[in-house]
Amino acid sequence: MGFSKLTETKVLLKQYFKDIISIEEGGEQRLIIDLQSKDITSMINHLKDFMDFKHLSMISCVDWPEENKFEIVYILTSYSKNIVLMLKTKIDRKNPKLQSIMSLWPQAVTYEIELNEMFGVFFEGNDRMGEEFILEDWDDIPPMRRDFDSLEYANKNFKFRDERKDKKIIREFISEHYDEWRKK
Amino acid sequence: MNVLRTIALILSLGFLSSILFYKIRELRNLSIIASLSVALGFVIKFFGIYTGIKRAFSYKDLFYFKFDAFSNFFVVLILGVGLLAILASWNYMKEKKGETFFYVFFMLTILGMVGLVYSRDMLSFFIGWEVMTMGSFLVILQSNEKDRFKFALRYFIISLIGAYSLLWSMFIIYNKVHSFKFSAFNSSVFTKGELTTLLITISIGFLIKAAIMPFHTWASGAYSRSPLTFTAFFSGAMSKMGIYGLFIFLYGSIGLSAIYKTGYNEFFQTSYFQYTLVWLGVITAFLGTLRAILSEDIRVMLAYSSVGQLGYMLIGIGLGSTLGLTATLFHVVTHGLFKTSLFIVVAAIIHRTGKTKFHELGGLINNMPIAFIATLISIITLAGIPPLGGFATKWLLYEAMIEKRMFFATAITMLASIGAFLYAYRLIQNLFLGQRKLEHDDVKPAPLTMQIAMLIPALGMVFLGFFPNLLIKYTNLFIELINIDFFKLGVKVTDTAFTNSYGYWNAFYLGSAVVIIFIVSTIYYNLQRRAKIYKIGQLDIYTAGEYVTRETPLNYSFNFYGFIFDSLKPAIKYSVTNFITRISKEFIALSDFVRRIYTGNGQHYAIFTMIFTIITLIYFLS
Amino acid sequence: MSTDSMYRLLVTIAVILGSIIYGFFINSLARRITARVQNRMGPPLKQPFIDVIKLYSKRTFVTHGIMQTLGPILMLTGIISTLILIPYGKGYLTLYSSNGDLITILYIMTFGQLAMALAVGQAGNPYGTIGVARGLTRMFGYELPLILALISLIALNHSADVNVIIANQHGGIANWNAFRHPFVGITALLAMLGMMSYQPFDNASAPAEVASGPITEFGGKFMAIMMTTNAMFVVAKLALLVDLFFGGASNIFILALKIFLLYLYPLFVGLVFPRFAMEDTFLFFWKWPTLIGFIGLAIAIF
Amino acid sequence: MDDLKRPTLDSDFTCDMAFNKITKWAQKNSLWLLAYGTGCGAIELSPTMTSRYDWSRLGIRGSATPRQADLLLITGYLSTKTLKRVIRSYEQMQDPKYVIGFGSCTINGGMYYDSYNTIKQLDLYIPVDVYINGCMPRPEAVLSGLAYLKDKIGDKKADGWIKYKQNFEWYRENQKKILKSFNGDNMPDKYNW
Repeated sequence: MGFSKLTETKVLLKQYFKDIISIEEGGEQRLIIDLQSKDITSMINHLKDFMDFKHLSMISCVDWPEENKFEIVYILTSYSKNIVLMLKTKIDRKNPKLQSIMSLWPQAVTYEIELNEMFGVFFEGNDRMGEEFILEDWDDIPPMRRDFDSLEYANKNFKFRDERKDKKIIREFISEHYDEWRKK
Repeated sequence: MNVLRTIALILSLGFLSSILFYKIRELRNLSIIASLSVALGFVIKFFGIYTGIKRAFSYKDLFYFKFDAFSNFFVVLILGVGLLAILASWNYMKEKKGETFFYVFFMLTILGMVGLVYSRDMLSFFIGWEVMTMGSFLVILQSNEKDRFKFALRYFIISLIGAYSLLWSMFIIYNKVHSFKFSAFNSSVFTKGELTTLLITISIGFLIKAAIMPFHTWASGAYSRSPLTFTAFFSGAMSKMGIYGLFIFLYGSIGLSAIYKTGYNEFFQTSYFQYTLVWLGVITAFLGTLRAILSEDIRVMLAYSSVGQLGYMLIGIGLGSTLGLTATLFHVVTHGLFKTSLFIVVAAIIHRTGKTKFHELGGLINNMPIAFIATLISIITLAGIPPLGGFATKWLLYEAMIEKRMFFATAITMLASIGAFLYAYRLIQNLFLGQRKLEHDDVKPAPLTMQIAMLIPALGMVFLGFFPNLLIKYTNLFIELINIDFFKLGVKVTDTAFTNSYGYWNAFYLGSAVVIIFIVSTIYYNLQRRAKIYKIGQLDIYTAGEYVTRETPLNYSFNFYGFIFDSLKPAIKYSVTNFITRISKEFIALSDFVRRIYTGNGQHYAIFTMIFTIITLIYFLS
Repeated sequence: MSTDSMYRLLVTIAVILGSIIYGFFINSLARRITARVQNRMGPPLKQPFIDVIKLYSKRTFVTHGIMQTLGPILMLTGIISTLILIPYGKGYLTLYSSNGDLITILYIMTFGQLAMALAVGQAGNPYGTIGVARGLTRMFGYELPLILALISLIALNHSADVNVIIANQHGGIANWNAFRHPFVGITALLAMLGMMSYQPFDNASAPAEVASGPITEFGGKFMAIMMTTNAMFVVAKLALLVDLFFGGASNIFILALKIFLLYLYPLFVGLVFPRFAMEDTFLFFWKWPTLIGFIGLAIAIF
Repeated sequence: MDDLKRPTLDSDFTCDMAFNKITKWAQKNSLWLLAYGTGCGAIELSPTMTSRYDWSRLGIRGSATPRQADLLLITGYLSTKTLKRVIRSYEQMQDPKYVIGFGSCTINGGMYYDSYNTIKQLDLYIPVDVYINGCMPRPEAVLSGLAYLKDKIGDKKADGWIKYKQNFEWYRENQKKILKSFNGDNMPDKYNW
């Protein structure tokens, strides 16, 4: 018995990409790789063409306002190796720009315009960038950023129904009387 | 001066003026229209007169013309449709390339056709026939289509084959009978084989002109690439010349008894030759309809529709009974009316928008209301829906076929007419209804002359729907005239009702009932007082809540009957056109191979000459 | 106006009204039967009447143009014209069937459908147009076996007169065309499945697939008239089939019973089979029903 | 939060509501509802219409297009994007028409009270005749809501459609506050209110 496929992939990737920040196992059949943003396109290219990661599961984003960074996460899957790969890279929060991988997977377009809408990350080379996807007529900062206050926005834009005239808080009223109702 | 000479003179004057004033539009058109309408008036005035030597014209026993009601029937059609087509061309051809010579050749075609219809001998018939073919070929070349040469040439070559076939049979007849006159034909001097050959060659000549399958390959190209107002005439009047020729040769000259001599089937009470004609007609009607359903180009669809409709007429000819021939003559009129109207409508649309495909058009009802009404009436007639004129043809034809016990053929013909409903709907839906294209917002209505030209046939169709008996009265007259009286069975026309041994139908009562019911329904419909009807815009349609704009394409018009296409895909790839295209390709390849003999080297030619000489010597010496 | 034509007119009006009521009645009965098959209660029997009254009492009617407004009227005209050409019994109940034979009836039936198609076209909804294209394709499919069956009948009876065909079936169930000529009967019954546009072949209106097909843009009064005409059309088609294949009827009650029993057949077929795809629908009719129809016609001729 | 002035009816509303007995009865007993699942509540409709609860016995039926529908069900939360489509569908329905707000989300935002794209009060944007509360309401609750609506129609109190017609500007103003694209002139053709 030689190395497991997971270890093998890990070693191969380490050999190929010297600039990898970290590579670790994130559970069963799962690798988490940290990269610099400049490497991300060539890494994905290599993974798809030579290492059989044919499936793009999703592209996601995490906001780190403390570090002033966005963390973009690409999740790739290889069916032959049975490995899920998470590629993470951090980009500047002030000027979030990244290369689009639309040429590799056409379905990446949807993820990218969604990230653009929800976080304001700009993907270069995506020809549908800036299109309205879920939010129509949005005029505030992208809503998934952590400095966006949803409640405040809702208070500003939506009118809430007035509270009950008898000022009764229904939830407390129910919990007070719950047991006595059950006995009935 | 007799009537024929006068008509000839009037039409020749029109032709001459089209040459003389070929640069001056108003003068030329007015003189042509004047000459055509005077000739038409003249024919109508003397319509009923068909006896008396004064009306005939002959020259040294070679050329013989006769002015009778049967010819007049077709001449009225030719001159009427020609007049409408020229009226429509006034605006349609205006400032188009080829406008000047268009009228010259058009008049030449009309002249040839009138000549052949009045002729009662084969020689003048053939001359008229060739003048017609030549004229129409030259007219096709006046259009603005890029690929007109290819299709015009195809039309010309196939017509030539038909003409030779016709000429050959005429000379065979002359050889035996020693006269070109139709009435001089005597079947007793022919053997059975000779008669069969004669019938086949004659019908090939005419079937090619009528574009019956499998001789239809020229039709879609020639119809769609001509200037479209001429196509109205081409399809509305000229294609009927094949039917006229069959009529006059088979029943006017050769005679039914001679046809029966070539082989008679007791069960179907008809000859094998006529039986074949009926089935050719049925196949043409069905396949022509199918091709029309599947076409994406308006002109091609109408061309295939014409092919299919000519099939119905051939069925009537093939049946050879009074009822069948009546059906054919009736369909000659109705098809002349609705096809003229439809082609002029399409000409107007193409003139105004420049688009020829279904999916490039739509929603023109508000721009061209008159064209819409004309199309609506035409397609109701085309589909044969009562109470308009088209149903009379269908009824007569089916009863005629059932009377002859051709039930399978009847079933397929009926299916073909249901198919006509399919493409007819597409004509009105994809051109006039639905969403209007953005660039067609300010399309102007059809030019006035075209509106007149498309409305007159529409009125005719409505009239025929309520009073088909008036036309039947005349057609019965002609059929008696050309000596077909062997059939006692036939349609009995009392005031407005049609009765034969199988069925009955009362056009006027039915039409009136429909009108009365319509009026009553309208009154009932508008009884509700409180309700208000709001007229809303084209964009306010159910789109599952989505907001659409004018740019959103919302017309379902491309590949409209894709289901049928998908279902019949394996069968559709076999077509006569493909077969002929393949043969022509093979022929080109063969010629290319033969061409290699001419290498350009003198010594090779010397060897060929020597080999040829030696073979000839051996042949003659041995 | 003579008393005779007066009576005929009155009977005609009664038949037209009766066909509306009876059409609605069997429609709601069918809905109830469907519900029982699915272990439900189903709507009350008066439900179609309530629906129509409600649709008439709507306050707004929207239209996209003249053809959409005229379409339902023309449709009503076409259906009534069809209705009056079909005999429903003897005497005055033959209505005006002496003004047209089977071929006339077959053609005038399409009048209403053309009117509907035009109205849908003017409404400009692509779903509606797709529905019409599907409906016409299905019609092109089922007409072949239907025509074969009808032509066989004409060949067998030497007449295209519906009254004569009814008269020839006189004398017991065994003389009914459907049983005396089984191939013809089977063809007609298979073609009828397409004609009734019930479940396996309901791809024209195709609920939830192309919105509601041709009627997508019609509401209020337009929809009410369409429901009414549909009810009348169902009765007309079934009465014609009963006349041609099931021995006609001596009185109106037997006719009603026969119509209802015949209506159950496409209903139960529809409950068993799911919807066909459009290509399958088209090819279905051109395969087996057509083959059986050709056999039936061959037997009829030779 | 400024105090809202709810729309009221003008005096001529009786003219619009003047149905006679038969039509009123018909409207009550024949409700075709627009099958447009706007939120999670749409899942509750399946049991309501199938054999267990079978709403067809009450004369209720689904209809595919708004042209034929009488009743619009807002099944649960309504995001601003969906609201735009709902308004269009509502305006395409023919008078008289009714709306049922379904679940607590349509009443006060429910569990989405702090969401940036879920509306908090449905009746600001389209008139609601009946609210059914619960998260989600069971089929029994739905049926009781429908029965309540029927009674309301019978008592000539289901007047939301007249309110919408008469206070159209007020509703449009509210809609424009959250649907910015309603402000421009890129609204499609006029509707049939």
